[in-house]
Amino acid sequence: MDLFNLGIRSIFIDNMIFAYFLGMCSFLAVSKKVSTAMGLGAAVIFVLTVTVPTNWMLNEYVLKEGALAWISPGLAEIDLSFLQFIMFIAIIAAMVQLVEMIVEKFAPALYGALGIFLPLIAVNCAILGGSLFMAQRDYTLAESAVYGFGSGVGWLLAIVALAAIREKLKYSHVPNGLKGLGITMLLTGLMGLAFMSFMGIDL
Amino acid sequence: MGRFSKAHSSKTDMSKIVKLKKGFDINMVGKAKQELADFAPAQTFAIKPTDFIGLQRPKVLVNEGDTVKAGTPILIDKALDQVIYAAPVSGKVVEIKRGDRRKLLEVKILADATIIHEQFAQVDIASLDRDALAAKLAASGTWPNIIQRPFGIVANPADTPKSIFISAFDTHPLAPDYAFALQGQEKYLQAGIEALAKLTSGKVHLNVDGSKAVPAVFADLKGAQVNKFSGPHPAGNVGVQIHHLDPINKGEIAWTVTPYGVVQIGKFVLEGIYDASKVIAVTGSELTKAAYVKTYSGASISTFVKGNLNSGHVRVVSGNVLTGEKISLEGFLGFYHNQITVIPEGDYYEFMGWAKPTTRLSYHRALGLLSFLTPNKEFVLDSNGRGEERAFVQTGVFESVTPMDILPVYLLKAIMAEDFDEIEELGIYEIVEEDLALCEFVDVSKHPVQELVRKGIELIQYS
Amino acid sequence: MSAETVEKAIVTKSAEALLSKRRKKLISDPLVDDNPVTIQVLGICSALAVTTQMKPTLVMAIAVIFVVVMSNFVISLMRNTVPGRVRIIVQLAVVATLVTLVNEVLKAFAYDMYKELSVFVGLIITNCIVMGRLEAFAMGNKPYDSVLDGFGSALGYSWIILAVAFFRELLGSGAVFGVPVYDYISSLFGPDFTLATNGLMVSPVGAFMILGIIIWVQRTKTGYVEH
Amino acid sequence: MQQSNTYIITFSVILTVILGLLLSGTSQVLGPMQKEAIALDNKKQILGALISGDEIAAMSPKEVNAYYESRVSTVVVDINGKEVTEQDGVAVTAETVDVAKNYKKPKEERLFPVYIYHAEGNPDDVANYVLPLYGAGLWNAIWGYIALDTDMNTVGGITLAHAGETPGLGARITDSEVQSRYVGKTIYDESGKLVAVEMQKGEGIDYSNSPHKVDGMSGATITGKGVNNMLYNYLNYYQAYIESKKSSTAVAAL
Amino acid sequence: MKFLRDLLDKQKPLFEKGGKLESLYYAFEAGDTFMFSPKHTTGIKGAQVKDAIDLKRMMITVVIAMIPCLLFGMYNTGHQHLLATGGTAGLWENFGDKTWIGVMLVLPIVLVAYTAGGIVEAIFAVVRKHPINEGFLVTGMLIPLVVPATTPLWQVALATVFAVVIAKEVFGGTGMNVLNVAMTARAFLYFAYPAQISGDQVWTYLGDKMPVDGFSGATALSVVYNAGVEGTQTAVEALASHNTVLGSGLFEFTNLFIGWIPGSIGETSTLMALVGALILIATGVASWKIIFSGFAGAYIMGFVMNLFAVNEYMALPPQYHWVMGGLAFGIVFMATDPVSAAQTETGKWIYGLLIGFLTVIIRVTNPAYPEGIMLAVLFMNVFAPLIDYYVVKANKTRRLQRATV
Repeated sequence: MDLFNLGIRSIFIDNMIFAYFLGMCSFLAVSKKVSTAMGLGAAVIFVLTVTVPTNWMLNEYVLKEGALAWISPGLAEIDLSFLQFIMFIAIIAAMVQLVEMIVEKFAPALYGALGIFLPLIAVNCAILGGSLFMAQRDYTLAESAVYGFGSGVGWLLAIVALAAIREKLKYSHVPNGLKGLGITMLLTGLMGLAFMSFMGIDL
Repeated sequence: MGRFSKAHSSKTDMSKIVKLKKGFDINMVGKAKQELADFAPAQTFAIKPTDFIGLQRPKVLVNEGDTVKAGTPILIDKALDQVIYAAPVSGKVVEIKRGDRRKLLEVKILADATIIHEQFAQVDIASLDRDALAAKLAASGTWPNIIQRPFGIVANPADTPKSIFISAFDTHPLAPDYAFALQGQEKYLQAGIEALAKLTSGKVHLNVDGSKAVPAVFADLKGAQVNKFSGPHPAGNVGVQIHHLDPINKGEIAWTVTPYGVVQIGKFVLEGIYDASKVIAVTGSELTKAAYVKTYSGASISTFVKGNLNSGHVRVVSGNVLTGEKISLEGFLGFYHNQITVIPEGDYYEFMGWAKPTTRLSYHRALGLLSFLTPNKEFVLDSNGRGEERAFVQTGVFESVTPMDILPVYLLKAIMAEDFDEIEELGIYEIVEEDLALCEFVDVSKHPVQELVRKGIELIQYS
Repeated sequence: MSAETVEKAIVTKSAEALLSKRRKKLISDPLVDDNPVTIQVLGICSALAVTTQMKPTLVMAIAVIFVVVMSNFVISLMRNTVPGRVRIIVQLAVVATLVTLVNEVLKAFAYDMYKELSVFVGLIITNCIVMGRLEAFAMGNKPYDSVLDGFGSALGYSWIILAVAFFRELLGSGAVFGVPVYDYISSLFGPDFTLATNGLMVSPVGAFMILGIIIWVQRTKTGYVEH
Repeated sequence: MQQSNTYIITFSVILTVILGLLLSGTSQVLGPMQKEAIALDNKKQILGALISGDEIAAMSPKEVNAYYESRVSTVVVDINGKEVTEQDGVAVTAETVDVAKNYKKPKEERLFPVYIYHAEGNPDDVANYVLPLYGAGLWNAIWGYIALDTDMNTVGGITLAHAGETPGLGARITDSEVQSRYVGKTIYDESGKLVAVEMQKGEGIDYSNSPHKVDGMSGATITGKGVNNMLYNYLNYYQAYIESKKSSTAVAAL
Repeated sequence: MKFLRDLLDKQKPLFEKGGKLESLYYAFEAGDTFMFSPKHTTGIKGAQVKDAIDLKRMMITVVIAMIPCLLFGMYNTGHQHLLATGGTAGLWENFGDKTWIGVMLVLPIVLVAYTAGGIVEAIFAVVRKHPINEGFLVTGMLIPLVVPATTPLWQVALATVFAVVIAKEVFGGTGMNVLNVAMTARAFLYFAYPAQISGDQVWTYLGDKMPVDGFSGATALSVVYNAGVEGTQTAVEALASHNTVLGSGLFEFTNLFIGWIPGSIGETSTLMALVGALILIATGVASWKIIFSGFAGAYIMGFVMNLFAVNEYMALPPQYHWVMGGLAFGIVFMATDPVSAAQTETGKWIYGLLIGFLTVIIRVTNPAYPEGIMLAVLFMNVFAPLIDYYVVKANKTRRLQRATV
């Protein structure tokens, strides 16, 4: 139940976009069509689900204070947490590369759909943010997997809904100064307002 | 919307029975009595290039003062020059009227007292191959009766359509009753159908009103698949019928002809003449006498209307009130129109007109709209715009008057945004203006729906 | 990231003034006309999360300025030796190192701020402005110009988030830099009067709204229209 | 030539070494300062239950440390009130106990730090016992410290903090005015049963005559409940310790 | 009438192109078309006759459908006031007083909402040169009905301005917006000034009078929620035994249904909302599919909750969800807003159903928001375009598949 709760929480309440503003750059840039938004969203789910647990292991067995104790008790004093940022981002970059290669090799159709998005993802704040939050909140391995997946789903929901709205907005009459980024910002705010309904839900 | 709207179609290959539920009959005062009126015959006739949608580069082949016979070529489209547009009557070319930038508007002919026809050889359908038959028809003056779907433009004789569709009834407001207007034309209809059957690789569909017995004139026709359609307007629209019989997909071509056109083609086949005579309905609430009259395509309507009015301030419409065109009292009947409708002009203010209870006709039942209480009443409708144009607000209404698996509002919005892919995917190939004419009528936000449809068609056609 | 093409390397004359007109433009352009946040749509990720109050926002802004300027400088120095294939990784490594430095310093000397900014300092790594400037400018220009360019962009970013923070703190908490402005104003109108703070401004929604409105105003003024 | 694999590898190695050295160097230099900063932060929070926030804010880090050193002594107990000095072979001090992390464990395994506030330089002249609190508010975690007078019954002060309560509603638990409502309340009823102090529903009612009730926060009933639960739970966890102190003070009084 | 028409005609040139007040044309136009339906006629081609309806009439229909709620709300405001302060016991006692109190409290809110929103509308119409939107007729009435009678007027004004600008005008006006404008206004108040729109103190107007002893202003929703948390009695018992000082049965089913309970001005009465629904459905202005599926969704989810029934709230008989809080009002008037709802027919079923589901889920599981309908509607507004997207896509796919067969 706790894991389930965490999943719900990461999708709706701690939504990457609406609560933490993470992954906004691609959220804004790739939300013009539902189909492409879907592609990027799927890629984000995928990468988050892979990288958060990976980084959890890295953090747990290498970086944390005393994490190296499993090699030899003499290393228990070592605290490598200052390497957290650089290692996390390295893992993410490597994972994205790996995922790209694997997908290209084994699922060319998927690669055709996701391929262009994968490089974008390495610098998507939501990915790094997922790992950093995981570390800060002391999740367990299972929790971090659920959290990674959940926040990916939340991100996908947000971008797909926005894309559908933006497709609808083609027929609207937005003031010049607001076209593009401005109206999307306000829209995101309004969507955030709607997402606030889930704050506090506890099953 | 359910799959293929609410239509139930029986699956026999021979003929189909389709019952439509969606739609709306506009019940108006001024139905034509089933009799031929003795109006003075029309004197002048006009060919209006603007009647032929898709006519791109018209070229006039005659000069003012020339004498012509019925069937003499008057103009051609330089983009499709094997099709000729012929004089409906014999007489003298009195005026070639041009508008801005020398745009050709009308070629007027003062008719002889007795009409002389250009005599062509009779057509032996059996001995001709398809292309030869098409070429003969194209040169006869009857060809423009054949309309190509998609786009609703004059067909190209070089194409072979997958099917040809004939709607044998008209559900538009005050539309002529074909059973009366075409009586006695059976053999021409039969010949026309035979000719058309030769032109298509598929079938000729003859779609009759399923709510009544098949009129004598259509009852014994052979060579066509007879399908029955019933339901409110637009059940008689050939576009709706195509949608339920054999819908048009991207890259496919179908043709449509009205029974009037079939008769003309049949006459050409049997007698070798272009006979543009037809029985039209003269209708509308503002006429003292609403009846049928025999005349020719492009007739000046003044002799039918002047002296026949019971009020002064009227709008004369060539065609019906949903898809027709406003013309003046001296105007001419459109090539494809088989009726004229005279209604009151609606250029008046009305105090609190948006809130006052009214018995005016409305498809809706919003507050103060009382017409739903008297569903069988015949209404007098005028040409008032009934409010200002607004953004789309109401939803679901267009769908409820469009018996097709099409989402009109989405299609129209796509056209407004000029989104080509969307326009195509949402089914622009299946419709022409008349298919969404009811949407324009019922629209709360008063959009120029038919204009938009044409814009969308042109976007795709010329892209 | 917006599709930004690599700007051409600018050939500088040896005798160019330390702050020539061109160099001044490097700094001033990103402030308004070519603002990275409101015009180029970059760097919004970390721009908003910390803007409930001005103090952390200011720290964040300084951190971003530091990271952008230093990374531009370092990458520009290395621009001719960086192997093209691992370019991005190298940039990321440099940026991550700089961000870690900032983080460690904060943790040591301003622990309150460190707690307040939590993971958002780390997220400067993926702030599109940083990578954007490296790719677009530092890889092709001399160190001094790169520093100016980075400074300009970071400044453009800073004033936007400070403006957002100003409104959010003022309207949401009734204060500016922690100084309770609302209380003071309320006291001017007698004891029964209190200016109510707007809770929406403290929530993320407020940030989107304020930024949206700032963009509206700014673009209406500059006449920039996005297609 | 730049693109040759050897070059790339050499380049990467050199870069990694440089950056690594830089980072570990910084970490070496700053590490102790960071530890100090964390400890200082902790101390400030504990003191928050005893003296006003403004006062603490006015103190320099050195002064805080000095004040804390001279006025606060600590002890760590378990659920039975027994003092704990080491766990799993690691020495335990109150400062190293992470209340939030302990919150995740079953209560039998938790460690409970106690901060004893005493007269300057005299650990035996106790003024207050400060106990940490941790629990869930409406949205997220809430925590704080409660100071008990030596009678182990009267609340000497409370400090509360939250991670994300609704601003203007639940977030008001950090208001010094709200916190001051607790001062002087008692946690045991006449029969000696632990009842803690309960924040009531609704606001604006005078509870000065009810020793276990404080006025609520309008519109923040659930945060209030969270505080109540947190308070009751933690006082309950410490009950063994409290009882022991109570009896000892009683003995001392005799 | 003739005089008025002449007057308008005389002024018209001033506002038309080249006139002195050209910039105010749309303000003039709004007044002109409000007084008189314009005389323009149909075009040369296309439909020569038009349906008698226009957007103004459609909107005014919605406004009229809300009138029962408004009138009931006014009386109920006064009724609750007297009830709470011990001024009355019977329903129809002190009829005049109650009406007067209600009118004096509610009317200013209505006026402020219309004025504030109207000014914004006019400014945008003039600056952006588009006609003034009739949609505001509805929004201006909806906003007062979804706030408590004790809401400060400045908050009503601010929320209206916020909603009209940010939720509507920036998109280009009525017909272009994404979220329901009135719901946005309420959500704004809810999150910006929670103290005035949540808690137990705001639903009943007390004025400067003291409430009777033992009075609690709690709404049915919070009573049931507490019953769920405490678990000492069933939710229905808790409702029945609540606030007996005001006479027993305040929260009994019939009373909840009719609406003699504390709550937002127009939301308390399920009965009046149903009367409105009847008007809207009969006139075809609102989609019966949304209304039906909305209520059905709430019932189904309430029933599902019954099956799990971990606490007393979950065990609440589902029909109670219909009569508590603003569910009925929200489904009838907010969810059916054609612009922000799903616009395809299939989409409407899904949309309504999900609103019902979400409302009950939020009510039962979310302690922060006793009332779920507002957020459910907003949330589904956000996802309505996505639902439509897939319905439209299915339509396109049918067409594409047909082509290949």
